[in-house]
Amino acid sequence: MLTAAELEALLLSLKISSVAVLCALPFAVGAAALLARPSFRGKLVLDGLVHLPLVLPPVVMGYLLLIALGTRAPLGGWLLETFGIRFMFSWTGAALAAAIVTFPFQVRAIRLALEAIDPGLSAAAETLGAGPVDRFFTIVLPLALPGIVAGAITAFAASLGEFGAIITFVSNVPGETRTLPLAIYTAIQTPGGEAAAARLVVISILLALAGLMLSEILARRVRRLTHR
Amino acid sequence: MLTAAELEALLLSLKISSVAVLCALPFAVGAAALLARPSFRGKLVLDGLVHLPLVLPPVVMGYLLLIALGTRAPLGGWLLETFGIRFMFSWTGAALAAAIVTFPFQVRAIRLALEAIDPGLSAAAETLGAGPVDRFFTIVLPLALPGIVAGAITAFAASLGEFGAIITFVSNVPGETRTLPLAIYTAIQTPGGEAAAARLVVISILLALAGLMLSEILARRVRRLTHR
Amino acid sequence: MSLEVALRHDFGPFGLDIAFSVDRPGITALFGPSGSGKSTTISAIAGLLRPDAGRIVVNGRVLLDTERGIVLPPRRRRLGYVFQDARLFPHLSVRSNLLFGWKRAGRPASRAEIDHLVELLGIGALLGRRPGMLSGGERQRVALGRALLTAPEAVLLDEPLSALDHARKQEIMPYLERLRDEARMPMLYVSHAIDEVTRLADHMILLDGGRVAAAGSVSEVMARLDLFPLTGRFEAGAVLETVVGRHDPADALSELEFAGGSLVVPLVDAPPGARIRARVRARDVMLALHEPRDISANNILQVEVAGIRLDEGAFADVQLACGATRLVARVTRRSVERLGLRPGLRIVAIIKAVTVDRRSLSPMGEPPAG
Amino acid sequence: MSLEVALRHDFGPFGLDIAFSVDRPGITALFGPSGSGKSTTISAIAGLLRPDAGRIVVNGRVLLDTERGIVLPPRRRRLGYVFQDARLFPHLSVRSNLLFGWKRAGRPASRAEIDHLVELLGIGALLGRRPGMLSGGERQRVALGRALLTAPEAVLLDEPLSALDHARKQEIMPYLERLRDEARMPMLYVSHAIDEVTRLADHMILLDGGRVAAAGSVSEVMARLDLFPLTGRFEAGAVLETVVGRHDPADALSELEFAGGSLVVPLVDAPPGARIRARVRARDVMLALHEPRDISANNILQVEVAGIRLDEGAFADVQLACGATRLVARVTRRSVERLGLRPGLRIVAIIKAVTVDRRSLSPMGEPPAG
Amino acid sequence: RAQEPVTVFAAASLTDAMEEIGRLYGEQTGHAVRFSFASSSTLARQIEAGAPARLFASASEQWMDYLAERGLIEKASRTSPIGNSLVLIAPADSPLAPQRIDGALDLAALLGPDERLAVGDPDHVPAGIYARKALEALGLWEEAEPRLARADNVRAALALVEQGETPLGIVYGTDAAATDRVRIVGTFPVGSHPPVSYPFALVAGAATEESEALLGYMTGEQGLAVFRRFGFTAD
Ligand SMILES: Nc1ncnc2c1ncn2[C@@H]1O[C@H](COP(=O)(O)OP(=O)(O)OP(=O)(O)O)[C@@H](O)[C@H]1O
Ligand SMILES: Nc1ncnc2c1ncn2[C@@H]1O[C@H](COP(=O)(O)OP(=O)(O)OP(=O)(O)O)[C@@H](O)[C@H]1O
Ligand SMILES: [Mg+2]
Ligand SMILES: [Mg+2]
Repeated sequence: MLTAAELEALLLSLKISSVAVLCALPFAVGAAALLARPSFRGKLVLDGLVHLPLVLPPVVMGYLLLIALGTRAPLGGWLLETFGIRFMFSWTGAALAAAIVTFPFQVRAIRLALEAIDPGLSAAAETLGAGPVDRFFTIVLPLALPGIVAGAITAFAASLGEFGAIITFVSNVPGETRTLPLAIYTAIQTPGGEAAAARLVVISILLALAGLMLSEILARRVRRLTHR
Repeated sequence: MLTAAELEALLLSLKISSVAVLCALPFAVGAAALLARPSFRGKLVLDGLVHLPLVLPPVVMGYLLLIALGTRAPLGGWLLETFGIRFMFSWTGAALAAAIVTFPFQVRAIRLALEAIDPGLSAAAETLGAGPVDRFFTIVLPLALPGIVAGAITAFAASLGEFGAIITFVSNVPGETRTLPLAIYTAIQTPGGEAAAARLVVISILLALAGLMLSEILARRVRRLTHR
Repeated sequence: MSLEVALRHDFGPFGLDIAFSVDRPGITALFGPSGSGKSTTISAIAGLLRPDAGRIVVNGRVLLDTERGIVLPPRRRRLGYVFQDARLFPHLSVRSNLLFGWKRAGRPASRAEIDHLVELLGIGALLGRRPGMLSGGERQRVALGRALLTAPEAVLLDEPLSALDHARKQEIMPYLERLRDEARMPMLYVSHAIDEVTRLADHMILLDGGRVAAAGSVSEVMARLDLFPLTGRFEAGAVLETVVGRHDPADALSELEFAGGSLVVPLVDAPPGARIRARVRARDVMLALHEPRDISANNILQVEVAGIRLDEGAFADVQLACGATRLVARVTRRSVERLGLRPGLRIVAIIKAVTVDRRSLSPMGEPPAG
Repeated sequence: MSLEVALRHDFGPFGLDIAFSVDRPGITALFGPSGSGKSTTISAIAGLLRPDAGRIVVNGRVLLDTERGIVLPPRRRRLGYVFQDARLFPHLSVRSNLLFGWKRAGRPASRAEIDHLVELLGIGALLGRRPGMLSGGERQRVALGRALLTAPEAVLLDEPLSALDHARKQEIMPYLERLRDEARMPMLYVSHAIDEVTRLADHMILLDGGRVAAAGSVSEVMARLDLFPLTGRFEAGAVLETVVGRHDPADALSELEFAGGSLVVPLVDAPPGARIRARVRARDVMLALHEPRDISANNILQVEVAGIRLDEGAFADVQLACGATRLVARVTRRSVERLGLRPGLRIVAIIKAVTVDRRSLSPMGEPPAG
Repeated sequence: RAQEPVTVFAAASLTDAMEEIGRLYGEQTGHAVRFSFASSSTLARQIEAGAPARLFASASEQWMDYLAERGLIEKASRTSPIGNSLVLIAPADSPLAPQRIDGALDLAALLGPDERLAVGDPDHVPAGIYARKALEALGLWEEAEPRLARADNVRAALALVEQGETPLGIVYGTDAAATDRVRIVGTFPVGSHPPVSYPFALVAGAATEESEALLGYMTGEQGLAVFRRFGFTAD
């Protein structure tokens, strides 16, 4: 049913999106927790930073990543030398790009969820002997779970469609960084590639529908788990 | 401070994003209102349709628009002949592309807000003589206002950064469809254009920060207006 | 002026099957223990719940007739509904909340009527505020006004006071009394607090397990010994319909006259001749075979034992005829034996004036025209 | 076993300035009208509010001393806090809620102690449920258990019953009584409901406008006529410390002995010799110059008028000495004149057995060791 | 009508040269020119969808053929006035010596163990397609293919080399000339790939006086001089 190349792109997309969302999650929770506080110095800057990927075109984000994390760039070079982490031309780089571009979606959803939690519960936990970190993990985070799941799902969907940042940062390497959108793009840019593109679009749509269904089920289960 | 071309791109971006968000708003509210209902036939299909622009790369969305609304296409031709509406190559087309691509952001936020409204208030309005449409506009909508504003702001921010769908659908015409992201792209395409691109990126970032500040203020005011 | 209700509804373990009618203005209480079906009944009347079968007619207008397939939506029923939790619209000012139903009413109240209601409810100073800035009692008063301004043909109140604390309750009671006295339509008042019922209602419908256990005037129902388990042991007692007699400003006491005698109570804020409902709780009535002397109690009534019901435990309820009026005394079984009480015996009932305090008294308004 | 509190805090129009100490296990009530500063006090003790100045010492451990700059965070204070709204964690089962503080306690309770508490509170059947599936009364019982399992050195309860309706309140009271009787630490119980206070507390601290208006044993404070405006007119009365005497199962009556006499009341569920606190409301006490005959009341006590306080309106409060015990009767001023009551006069007090019902009685537990 | 600017769709790689020509043309004739720069494929598809372009300057003969097959260009106006060279580049600070580009070129050795060769995506980017043809002709394709860093467009490939992310890249001569952060290591021999050509044509139905005049200007001496100045070949 699927050609080898299509299957490859599909699996790669799933892998990259999953990794992107899961790795970004802790940071998104942290950023959201900070932003949910009433007010602090630098809040606007953080808010701006978090939203940047939404405002800047993905291509620019990809370009900025290239400048910051290329192997010749100070940061990228340091990562490569110290930890042997290499983002360039690898699927991990694609995941990083996807994670950054979809970061705002996660933060927004989690922040809303955190702000909706009754602060009285945290005070109650404090009288029961729980310190700030303890409270965050045992009370705040579980109660925010539905929001976290919703944010992760949006981010996952957006990751599946991410194109500009990935192609600019890590190029379009079949089997390594050629996700579904890149495969579709490649097909469209080729004269006579419409049919191939259409097949890939259909695959994307089916994937998205499956994801949505899954997310509805997941969200319902999480809600049942945390409430009532 | 700004060159004429930069100013042009900036103003165009603002115009296109504003129009995109405002025109999509009623549809987003409608879609969100439908999706907030417990369950109905075709809910999944609608949900899928709404999320499509998130999952598919913007380039594909632009391409689909091009196929559907080009002046040679049946629908586009009909619109042109019957109403004289021409999206191709014009800023209205860019706004349409931006509106469609950022539609999911609006719907998600509004849907969350709608689902959070106490159904008892609607029942109370019903006993006071208000019909379904009446209730929607006098009770449900005002109470959802904070969510609607939040969704509109996210969509506005995302519109500012929209690139793939616009360049694919309505091309890159200065003064007509060359928004900030397209201007950045054009600058990057020019050898030695990095400096110009960097200026444009900075303009984008400042714009985003201004937007965020405005949105925080707006959100606070709306919240004060509707609650407590 | 009538409200006819017949309903049948099945909730699995709980089934509702009731029929009653109200054909007078003023407050009729729908009283009963928790889970007896009060809210279900009122929701069905309002149209928020669709019963399995039933018929509801207000002033000859059929709101529901499942047999004939008539089901009016809530907004066409022209009923005022006051919810336990007020349900004011948080985004609208008090003024806009009040006028919400008014704007949508078929025959809206005039400006003067609005002003009168606002004054009656004492919410004039709140008009510009948001509901979030009101106290619980203020909220309920606004909710009441909002429902009344729809020019309803009947008003439904589902425990409008039960979410309020004691002080707030006391604060809102007088407004309900004033409304009741001015109302030109039936008000169905759901409550499981007997003091609210006896203070506010003329008539009551007693629900139990989804059935109507009794219906009639509050005094009748409250004096029925067999209903004590439902009307509440400790609070139960007789409700006397009285007329204000002489005031004694020096001692700050008033005399309330009723068919068969009179009652001295702390000064009542009503002119002589005013009709007042007085609740005399069974636990506050002491019995003696002869008139005692030099006793602090101000009320010593000649009564005849009309009936005795031995309750479980130490208790016995003694029904007393005081002329045409019925009283109830709750005493120990030991006393019944010791005094040799039996139906027909003529004895005296001793009632302290201080036990008939303001909470037990409520004005009754004009006698119904019929 | 001690809790010393001295607090000063300024809220603009409202200022708190209090000092008190509790040096006994069992329940001490913090009683006062709405806005008198009860919640502010308890929040400051728990550490959820930081007062302008103050010193709080529990068992010699300084929790707060603004002068010396000591401010322990709430989690290090080792106090159990029961909130008015329970505040159970909705995502955790009842079991996990209970064990939340236990896991974090310095010297946690043993399994056996946990089981005992679970049984005491009657929440064994609920352990697997989520808080969302509990009734209001069940929630408060779980919240109570949760606070107690932190092995606190004192327990703070901020109106734990005020959000519950009457039936739920009655349901939870016995659990609080049992806890009080087993408690080995002071429990500070905030309430503005006098019946809760008299039923549960041995001692009370009366707050008014941010100041301590009175402090002492409940019987003392409740019998003080000058405090009636604060303790509540209608519900005020004396609280008698009694010992259960003879039971009469046939008549379902019991005798309660106190210093100066005895009281017949409906059968008490406690063995002879058990200590019981009985509230005799002033409004339920009738006075007579001579002992009446053939009267239904079971209690006729020889008393001496100790004081008379003419209240506003029709009322007068008469303090009575019955041996070493004080009683209060609320009568009309007219009766005071009519009977010629004056301090020193020897008269009789007549009290119906049925007025001292179960709601007015509560076990007192062991006499304090001191 | 006269003031209505002529709209030109031009491949993104022609951006700076085209803008200069447009400026000169405007100065000399008073007629404004309006450009839209994007990838040749995007522009071709937009023309197919009815975009009101008058003149199409493509970087790819393939996409011009695509339009020609559909009768969307004035076939008679089609011309390929300028060309470009294909060069192998390295970052400016690369120690690499100039290479002769022929079948003996040891790409693997030049790239090192795990570095890549930056090119426009050979699947669709014109510069990449030329690079593929050249590598195939030289017998280097098999070896090079798994080592490619396929960029979205030739400028992105250039950026990879500029950044030093790849030690080598294949771009047009014009791109290499425009930046001093890369060095030309060698030029692909003319015979190794089809000539790099930029087909220009009037869009079907746009054979008006103004657009013909603009095309004439572009392909005339003045236009070609500008292209040459930006490094294009024109004879
Ligand atoms: N939606 C429902 N589904 C199933 N059972 C219901 C539903 N609503 C009410 N019931 C049941 O119907 C019975 C009557 O409920 P209702 O709310 O009418 O009682 P009520 O008299 O208003 O009690 P309360 O004084 O506690 O408000 C209860 O046993 C309740 O559990
Ligand atoms: N955060 C605050 N800011 C300003 N004033 C406050 C604040 N919290 C409480 N107050 C005021 O302090 C006074 C005492 O409040 P507190 O809540 O301690 O009273 P309370 O005795 O618990 O009353 P209640 O019985 O109504 O709970 C009130 O007048 C209240 O308005
Ligand atoms: Mg109910
Ligand atoms: Mg309080």
